[in-house]
This record gives sequence, structure tokens and C-alpha cells, in this order.
Amino acid sequence: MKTLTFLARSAPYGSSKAKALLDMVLSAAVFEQKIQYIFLDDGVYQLLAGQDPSSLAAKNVSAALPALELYGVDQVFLDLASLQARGLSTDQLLIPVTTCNAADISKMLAASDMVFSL
Amino acid sequence: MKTLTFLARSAPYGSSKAKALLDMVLSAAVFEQKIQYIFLDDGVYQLLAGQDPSSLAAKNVSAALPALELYGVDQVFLDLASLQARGLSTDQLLIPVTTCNAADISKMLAASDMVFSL
Amino acid sequence: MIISLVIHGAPGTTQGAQTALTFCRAALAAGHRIYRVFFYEDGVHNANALSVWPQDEQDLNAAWASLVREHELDAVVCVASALKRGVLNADEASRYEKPAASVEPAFDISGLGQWVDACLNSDRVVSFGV
Amino acid sequence: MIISLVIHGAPGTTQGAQTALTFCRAALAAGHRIYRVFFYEDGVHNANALSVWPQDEQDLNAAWASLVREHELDAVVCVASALKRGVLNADEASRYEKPAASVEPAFDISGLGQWVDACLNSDRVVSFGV
Amino acid sequence: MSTLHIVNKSPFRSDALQRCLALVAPGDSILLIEDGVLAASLSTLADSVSGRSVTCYALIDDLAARGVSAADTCIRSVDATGFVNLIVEHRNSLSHG
Amino acid sequence: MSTLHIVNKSPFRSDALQRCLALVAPGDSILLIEDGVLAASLSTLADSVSGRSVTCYALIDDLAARGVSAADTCIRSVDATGFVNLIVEHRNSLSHG
Repeated sequence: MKTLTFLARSAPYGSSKAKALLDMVLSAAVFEQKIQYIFLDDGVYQLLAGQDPSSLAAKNVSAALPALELYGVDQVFLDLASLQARGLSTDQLLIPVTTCNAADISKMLAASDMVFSL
Repeated sequence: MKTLTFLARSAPYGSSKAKALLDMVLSAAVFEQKIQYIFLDDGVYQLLAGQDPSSLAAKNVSAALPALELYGVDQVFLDLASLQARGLSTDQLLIPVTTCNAADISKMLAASDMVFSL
Repeated sequence: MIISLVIHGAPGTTQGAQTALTFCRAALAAGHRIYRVFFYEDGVHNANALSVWPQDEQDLNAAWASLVREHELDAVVCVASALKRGVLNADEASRYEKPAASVEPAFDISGLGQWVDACLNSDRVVSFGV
Repeated sequence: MIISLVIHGAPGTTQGAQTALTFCRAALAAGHRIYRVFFYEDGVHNANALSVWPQDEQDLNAAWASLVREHELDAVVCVASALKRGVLNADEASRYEKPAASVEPAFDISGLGQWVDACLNSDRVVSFGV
Repeated sequence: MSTLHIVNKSPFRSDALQRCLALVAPGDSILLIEDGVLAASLSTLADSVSGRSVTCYALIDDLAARGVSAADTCIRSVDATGFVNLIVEHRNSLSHG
Repeated sequence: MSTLHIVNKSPFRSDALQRCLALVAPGDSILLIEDGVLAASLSTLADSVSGRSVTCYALIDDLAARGVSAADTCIRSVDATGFVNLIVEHRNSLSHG
């Protein structure tokens, strides 16, 4: 088993990056790897409740979040500084996540076999 | 005749944007429009002397610069603040250009029929 | 008013092509004339006839083709951008000995001169996906 | 050492695909084993067999195909990314009633499982063009 | 004789909005679209254009998609028809890459 | 047990280098490639990593293409073979998008 760390750092809808990383996470979960899924920088916008991309004819990226645990992705982290820098707070998020800081992320990176960032 | 303003703001080689904008400028020149070609932000790197992209198997974007005047593109400007912010000076540039500032660019924009920025 | 569009972004990868499509529909609905839609750089992928979208997503390629047909829009794909990206018509496929054409027939393939012409004949030119 | 590559960028638009090609050649020259090159998102355009490059530019599509053949590399194109971008093999072209295939035959089309498999069987996985 | 500045990039990842603000002139307008609307939720944009005779707009579908709202009433929501009207009302437009 | 941070974006247009510097740990390295090498010509990068046990590299072909050179001797030039060696020497790599 490998430890794979995923840094979700892009806002949803402006590009396909949020969806592309989520698809990688779910694929790795099917193979039962140890997954660390970390939302930081603009990636924290992926967790916001109340997203409604229907008028963009786009799929709601956040719809998959509540199912992450079913897929065995239970190590989901949020960089608190990224959230606060954007004027957001944890009660605006769609799912409960463990908050972390840059030092925590550095430690998780050091313990990872592979890292993917989108 | 229309006044077309082109804002070259991307560094060369990392993306095709510098070349894509240059191709637009040269096409507009063939149709003898009034052209304002302004290098600012990272676009100032397009003017640097000594570029050698041969090992990237890429074409030298700056090779076309000396021919601009032959194409009738004689209104070429450089945003001096962008150059200085990058630790560069005008004596490092491949062709002589007229320096300008943000207020000059705003005036040129106001007098333009169409503006393209890459 | 006479408006032209320049589209730089591929469908699906960045949002620009979708924004342009919505803008184009709104401009037509408001009674403006769309003189030309010019697809440049990665924007040429909007004219790829071979793309297959997932059933639960909007097919942006089909949406463009349908809008172009319905309003008889002048939709032009930049030839230099298109060749490099494998968007070819039958003539080019034959000339360059490629096995197939790939451009949606509702689009024309031509040069940047068509973009300059759009600048000369439009009141406004709006760029998307830069 | 066993190394895999993930390539996100289209050739010509951004530099990532070129950087990856140079890296891949250098890794092979240094005696490392390339377990797999996985093309994801816009990276699938590297496997487009229909692209026609200008004569005075390096044909990056041909360069990849040639490297893959010469070293018998396992080059895999993500099927979901490829379908949406019009990079199809004959089976898919037939299944989705498209007029032609467009993938360079040196590349396989498969799913993200091949990328996970590369993670499991490689010492290093390097991402390009993100 | 004014310009519509169109910004489609996140203010956190890209300097597009900063570069727009450096060039914007009195009478110009700024329209936030796509990831650019993330700037609408910050008070800093309203502060930056305050007193400069610059009007700010944000595309309503992009705000709704992302679940964010304008932090300040001086940033006006527009739909696609409003976007078209802004193009018509300004002499030219500048899509900041 | 260290990470090779790969940065391919201009420090002026993107916050990729800043975000890299926020995550870099002692023993990690930073490799500038593509437009990322533009940061090599600035003294600020050398200052940022000074005293942090972080080594900086820049891809020589990308420096040469752009006609820029490293501002500080602490930023080492590497060729493609050196890039491969850095990948081998570090436990993992992080390409900062």
C-alpha cells in the first residue's frame, strides 16, 4: 500500500482541475491506497456549501464530497489559513473536515510516496 | 482604418501566447491598420536580447522583432515599470522601443477600437 | 450592433468557451448581429467533430455546432491553430496524408485574415478564454 | 529506478509536454526504467495522430510517437479525457458513431486505473504541465 | 470613450485583477467573470476602485455556481444580457489574460 | 525523506512560487522550470530560502531560452540529466500547479 497525497488548490468551475483531481482521488480509493486529500489555497472554494453551477451547464463538483467517506477517503484536511485569507469560515462548508496548517501539510508531504496537486 | 491595440504580457516559451499575439499583430499589419503594440508585465521578457530556445526545439519569438518596422508596425511601446520590477533595463533589449507608463497605456486604450491581450 | 467573438479556450478544460456560448446566445436574443465567431489557439477544439461527451454533461461541441447552424453564424477556425491541433477538413487530411477529417462541417477553416476582417466589420470584438 | 510520468498539458500550447519529453529521454539515457507515461486531461492531445505541425517547428506529436516506439514505452491515454477531446481509437469511433479514429496507434487508451497501477509499481511519479 | 475590463482569473492565483486595476481609467468598468468573481466576495476590490469613477460588475451565474456573493453593494450582479449590454455601452473591451 | 518542489510558472503572474515557499521544509529542494526560471533572476528567492536548508535549482535550457541567468550563486543550474537525478534523490516530487 502506498501513501498518496492530493493537494486540491483550484477553485471549481473556472477549469476542470478540481474535477480532474477528484477523479484521481476516487480511482486511488478503489485500489485501497492510503489517501490524504488536502484542500488549500483556492481549493477551499470546492468545499463551500450552496454551490449551484446548473446555469453553467456544469456538474456540481461538491456533490461527490459527502460520498468520500463511503469510498474510504476519510483523511480529508483543510488548510485553515487558506480559508481565512478568503474571508470564509468552517461553518460555511458542506462537509466536516479536519483543519490543518502549513506545517502539518509539510509533514504529510514528507510521509507521502507520491504527491499530486491540481 | 481601425486602431488596434495589442498588450503583450506573457513571457515567451512557457506558453504559445507570445507567438499567438505576434501572429495577430502581423496579420493586422498586412491589412494596414493602425497598430499599437505594447509590451508590459511579463511580456517585457519577449524583448530581451540573448534568447536561445534552440534546446527547447522552440522558435525564437524575438527573431521577428527587428522586422516589425518593415511590416509597418512602428508604434511599439514598453512599460518601463514592468521592466524595472523585473530587475531589467532598456540596454538589455533587442530592439529600441518607446518607453511608457500605465497612464500612457490607459490613454492608448481609450483611443482604441479594439484591444487584444495575451 | 455588430459583434464578433474570439475564442481562445478549449471546451471542458477552461470555462471560456461556455461563457462565450452563453454570451453569443444572449447577444442574438437581444437582436445584435454576430458578424463572426473566430476560434483561435486551443479554441479550435470547439470545432472538433470527434469529441464524445459524457451523457450526464452538456456536450459543448454539439451546443456550438447547433448554435452555428440555427443562426447560420459565420464560424471560422484558425487554420494554423487547427492543423497543429489535429482539427482538419477533408482537403487538409488528403493534402497532409492524414487518415481522416475531424472538423465539424458547420465551421470553416481559414486564416487570421478572417479575424482582421471581423475587426474591420464589427462594432465590438470580445475575447473569451484568454 | 522505476519512474512514471503524468502529462497534463497539450503540445504547443504550454511547455509541459516538451519538458516531459526531454525528461523522459534523459531518464532512459541514464538507465532508468520508464514504467508508464500517462496522458491526462489536455495531455491526451499529445497522442493525436491527425495533428500537422509547421515544417519549421519540431513536431512534438511525432517526437512522442517515435520515442514510444523506439523504447517500447507503455504510453496510456486517459479514456475519459480522450473521448471528450476527440482522441479516439477505431473501436470507440465505431461505438460512438464517429467518422474516424484519431489516436496515434503507439498509444493505448485506458482508464485512471492505469495511473494508479503506475503509482503502485513505480519508485517515482513525476507530473508535467499542471 | 471607455473600456470594459474583463477579469476571469482568481485574485489569489493570478495577478490579472491587479494588472487590471493598474490600467483602469475613470469612466471604465470592471466585469468579473468565471473564477474572477471570487474577487467580488472581498472588500478589497470595492476599496481599490473607491473614488475612481470605476463601476464593478460580476456575472451572476458565476457567483451562484461558486456559492459566493458580492461583499459590497457597489459590485453589481449582471446576467448574460447585462454582459452584452456592457459590451455595447463601452467603446471597447479588454479581456485580461 | 524530502520533497522536490517543481515550479513552472512566472513568479509575477502566478502565486505558485509563494505557495511552494509556504510548504517547503528543511531538506527539501526547489527546481525552477519553464517560466518558473524567471524567479532565478531575482534576489528575493535566494533571500526567501536563506537559512532554511533548502537548495534551489533552475533548468539550464529554460534559463538560456529566455536569456536570463541566476541572480545568486546559491541557485544551481541543472540540465535534464540533473533533473532526473533530483527526482531520484528526493523521496517524492510536487509539481506546483
